[in-house]
Amino acid sequence: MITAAVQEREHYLNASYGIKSWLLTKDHKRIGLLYLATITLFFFLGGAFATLIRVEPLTPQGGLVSSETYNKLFTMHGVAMIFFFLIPSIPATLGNFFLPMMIGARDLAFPRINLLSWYLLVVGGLFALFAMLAGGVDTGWTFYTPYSTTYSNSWVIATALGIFVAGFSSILTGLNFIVTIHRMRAPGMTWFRLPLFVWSMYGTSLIQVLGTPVLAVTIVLLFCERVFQIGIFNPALGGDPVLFQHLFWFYSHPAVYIMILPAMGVISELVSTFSRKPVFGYKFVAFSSMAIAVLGFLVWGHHLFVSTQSVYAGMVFSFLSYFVAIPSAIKVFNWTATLYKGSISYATPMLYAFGFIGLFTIGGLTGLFVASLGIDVHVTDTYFVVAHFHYIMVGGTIMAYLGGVHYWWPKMTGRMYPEIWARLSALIIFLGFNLTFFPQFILGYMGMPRRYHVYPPEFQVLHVLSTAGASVLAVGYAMPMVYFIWSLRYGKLAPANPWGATGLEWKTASPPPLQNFDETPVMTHEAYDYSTVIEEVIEVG
Amino acid sequence: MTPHTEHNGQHIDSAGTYILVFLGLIALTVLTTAVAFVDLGDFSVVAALGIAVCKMLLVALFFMHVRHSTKLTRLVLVGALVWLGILIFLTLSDFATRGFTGVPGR
Amino acid sequence: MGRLPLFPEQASTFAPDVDHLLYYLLAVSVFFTVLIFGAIFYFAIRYRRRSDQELPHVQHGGMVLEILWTVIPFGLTMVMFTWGAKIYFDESRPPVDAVQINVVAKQWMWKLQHMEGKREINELHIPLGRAIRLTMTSEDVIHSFFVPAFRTKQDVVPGKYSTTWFQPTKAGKYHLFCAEYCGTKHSGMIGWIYVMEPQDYANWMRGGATGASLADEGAKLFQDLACGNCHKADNSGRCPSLVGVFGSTVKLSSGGTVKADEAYIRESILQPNAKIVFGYQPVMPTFQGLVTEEGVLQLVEYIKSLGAKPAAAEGAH
Amino acid sequence: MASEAHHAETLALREQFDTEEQQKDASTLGMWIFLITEIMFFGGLFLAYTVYRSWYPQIFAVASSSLNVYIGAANTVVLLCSSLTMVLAVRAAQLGRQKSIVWFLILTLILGGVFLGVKAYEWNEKFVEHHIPGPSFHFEGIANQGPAQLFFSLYFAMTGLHALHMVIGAGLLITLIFQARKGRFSASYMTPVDVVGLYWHFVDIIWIFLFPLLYLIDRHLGR
Repeated sequence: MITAAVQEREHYLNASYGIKSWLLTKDHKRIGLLYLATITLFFFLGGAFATLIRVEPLTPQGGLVSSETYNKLFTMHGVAMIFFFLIPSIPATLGNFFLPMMIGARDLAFPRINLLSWYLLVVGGLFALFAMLAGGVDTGWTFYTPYSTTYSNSWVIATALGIFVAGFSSILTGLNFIVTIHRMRAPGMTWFRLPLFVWSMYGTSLIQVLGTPVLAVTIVLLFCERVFQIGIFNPALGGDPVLFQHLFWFYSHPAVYIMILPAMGVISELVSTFSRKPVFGYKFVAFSSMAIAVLGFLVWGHHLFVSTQSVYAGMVFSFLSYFVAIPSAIKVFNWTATLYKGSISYATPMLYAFGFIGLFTIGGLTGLFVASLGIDVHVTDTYFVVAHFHYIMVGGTIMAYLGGVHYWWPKMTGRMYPEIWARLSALIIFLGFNLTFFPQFILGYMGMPRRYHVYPPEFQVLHVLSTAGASVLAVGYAMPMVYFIWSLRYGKLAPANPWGATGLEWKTASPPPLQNFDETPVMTHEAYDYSTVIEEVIEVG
Repeated sequence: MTPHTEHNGQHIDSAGTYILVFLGLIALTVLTTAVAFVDLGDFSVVAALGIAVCKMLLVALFFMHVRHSTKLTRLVLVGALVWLGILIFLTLSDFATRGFTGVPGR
Repeated sequence: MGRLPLFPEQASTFAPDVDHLLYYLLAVSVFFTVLIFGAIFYFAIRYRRRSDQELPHVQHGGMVLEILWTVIPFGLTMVMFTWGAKIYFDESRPPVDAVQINVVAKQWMWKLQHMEGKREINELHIPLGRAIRLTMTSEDVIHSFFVPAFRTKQDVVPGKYSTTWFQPTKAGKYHLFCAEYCGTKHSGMIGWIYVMEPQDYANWMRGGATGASLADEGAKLFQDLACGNCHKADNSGRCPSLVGVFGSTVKLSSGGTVKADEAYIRESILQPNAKIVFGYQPVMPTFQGLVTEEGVLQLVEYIKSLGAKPAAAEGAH
Repeated sequence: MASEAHHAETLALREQFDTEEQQKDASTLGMWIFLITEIMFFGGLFLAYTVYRSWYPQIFAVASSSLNVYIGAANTVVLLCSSLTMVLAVRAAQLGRQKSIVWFLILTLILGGVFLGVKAYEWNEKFVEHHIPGPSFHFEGIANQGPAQLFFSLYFAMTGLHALHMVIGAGLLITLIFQARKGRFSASYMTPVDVVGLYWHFVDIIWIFLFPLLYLIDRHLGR
């Protein structure tokens, strides 16, 4: 735990001690740190599965593990990473910690529900962990019927219950954020003075609230069909497995926007702070978050192009999928335009922001490939799709998550992280990531199907390249874990505003007092007005 | 009994209004049950859903005070119904157009 | 290791179209990737922070730029959409004269059957230059018939038929993969498509034990299951005559009509009450579980063979 | 604005709010957003119902005819009564009439109980007729049992989830009754009663749609 108090001044970390003070806390800041610890555990668990998944294809006949184990590995990698790391990552840690501070509030609207959300994630996580330890689940994170209901004899129900419970954690967090943003903004904090991170949290919460319940009911139906043998999706009784895919993807596509929207919010903050300029086209970036949240619900059918979905529905979904690509393009162009004539610093968070913009561009553009019906028929269910969504989730969300953690680490812990080590790990992650996933685009177009334990020999070279990249990536991810813990004890003491940023969270001490602000701040200037900050930087010198 | 009185900023409807709405709901329930026994062909589904929507509006506007509540609450309610529509009608865009090409599975 | 292949072979009429669409998409992607990466590197170096007190000139935005980078990407994506949709629409309508092959997918093997009766496991021999149409179904979970060299993929869903078609343009031996996760040996459910010159194909076809054609086996099954007791050719039984029914439009008791394709016949065998023919009672028992998927496909071929011939295959007694 | 370091948390006003008006708006907005998640939760079931009814209209009509429509209609009236007493309880809370709050809440609870009792009776009747989906399912008068079992799977899924939400609602009512008896609610602080009222009316609206969709499919066919 955090040992020596940073200064004798009272703040949320030394306000109270002991396990009870953490496990029964109602302080959004402590709950944010609890989430940080929980999802870091699941990140390294998912990462361990990932390394095994990457080592297996070193040889075409795949000698490391049996095919059953391999099927369980990629399933548990998917479940652990998506439901227990990516979806809660930025909203639950950085969102919980900084949303109230950014809008000048003392806490979220419903602190006790916030704590309940964390417990729901932990209980859901324990269900999933139990399933993994007891024997694992081998249906793929998509749980397609009739395999998951009738033919799989692995721990489907335990994992499904875990995801069901964790889903409510996501719903309640979304609910909490929407009410907080609507009802608890400080005086003067109008909608267009909100930081763009808050806009992206609002869009994410909309998706969490509107999408996750449909996954919950889908899991209830899956549970009933598997446990009580009643047939909702059972083809033998006249049910339709494709209906399960519709219900599943109605949530699971907006879920990828739950994962990327918060990352975009973090990047808007980083790009603005480290080029010391307001984000170019503030309103366009803010409204594109809303557009992504809304349009994200109209496009799920592009996961069903070859699943005997009707041709006309395929065309409707393909057409709408191109609509949802436009707001993402607008954001990328606006970030790049923000750099123009800025005062750009190369601090670690900015390196992560550069990495994000580049890799998210590639991820987004390959999204245009799989949205086109002609190409998708060939590349769906191959490594091309695996590469596409890893570019978005790993190249995008995890880069932004690490950038955000580095950016707000001084505010959270009152300590600075070691700059040189941090820049080195950012570079290693960028290189390792590209070496891992770029070859998979080629593999995919060559026709290498995903979720394959053995494969034809002509794909081996690309697989070996990808596994080499994975080992570099693993090193890159291990480094922050080490130096963040190191910084808690030995890191330089952080000033209130180390980066000269303009958010309200930088106007209070590091680490912040229990009630965030000594007195409720009044917002008087535009969202990213750096003229107000420069005097402070000059005084501090 | 004026329709509703001001009471420290809250609109309070009279008990009479609520009873009137309640009787309306009972009447609609009887109506929808009766209509089901009349052969209207495809129109019977539309009638059943139409009556149900009327009952929903009565409960929402009067019993859940949506009449007096903020624009945000109304937006939230309308938004939910729009999303329900997206879920049902976009999925039906697949199920309704299956077999149009005459080729099985397309 | 041989040279490192970057593209799969182009072995079907679809392959060049899909690859041309890919080149277009690649061009657009490389352009924007270079644009964004270049802009980032240039701005990052050109406008690096010289001193801590530096306050850059404030720019809030530019409407013209915003419109430009909304309209242009939208235009490019609409080309992607229409081009892709055209290919998809072509892939969904097999030509009428295509060679018909039935595929039954089972946990972890492909069972393929030619009209002439020849059966193959995980291998498919097809003649060059002819369009090949596959009518597929699964006995257990969802599989997916994927031939990278032909650029075609189609899920095989239990409980219904699904169709894919291709016209090979190059003789050779091409990979067949199962692309939808289907359990333990999902990665073992692979095979080969042999595209042969018409002459070699004819020799191969005569070579093996051909056995009775699919339609004849269907007739035998039609008799074994005593379908003839009700479905009499002269329409005197309690059920509609099946002569010439395939391809016709059937009037239903619910007032609608349906085109009697393979899917309708299969559904009428396994779930007779789903659609009842106008003027008949729902008395037909379900044959779910009494007849295998191959059996249903044979019955469909037999009913197709009835065609216009009035009372050829009585098969009643 | 509250300037003292720690904002004292009074019984009525939670620490993180500045005014009671803000707290009431937040709670009401919170419940409405929760009701959105419930609408989407039941939405998935309504989608499955819509698809399968369009696939098997006649089998659904025959299966639906086995449900007793008069009990269903009576049950709907019972639930509408409980909605009336609930809204009168909320009105009593707004006017600060302590005794009538308690009475109307108890009445609502009783009517909810009656509804669940009638529902249990109907399910038992289905159990006796072997209409519960699963291995023991058998429905007279239809050749293939598959789609009939689909109807009853949806019937039990929808009414089961609705009943579960009724039980949760009953639990909320019981806690409200205890608090109301202790005089916790007044004209200025009645948010919990209002919020539970919203939830109860929502559960009623779900039944308003379930009743015609499950019980009243083509009754004119008169099997």
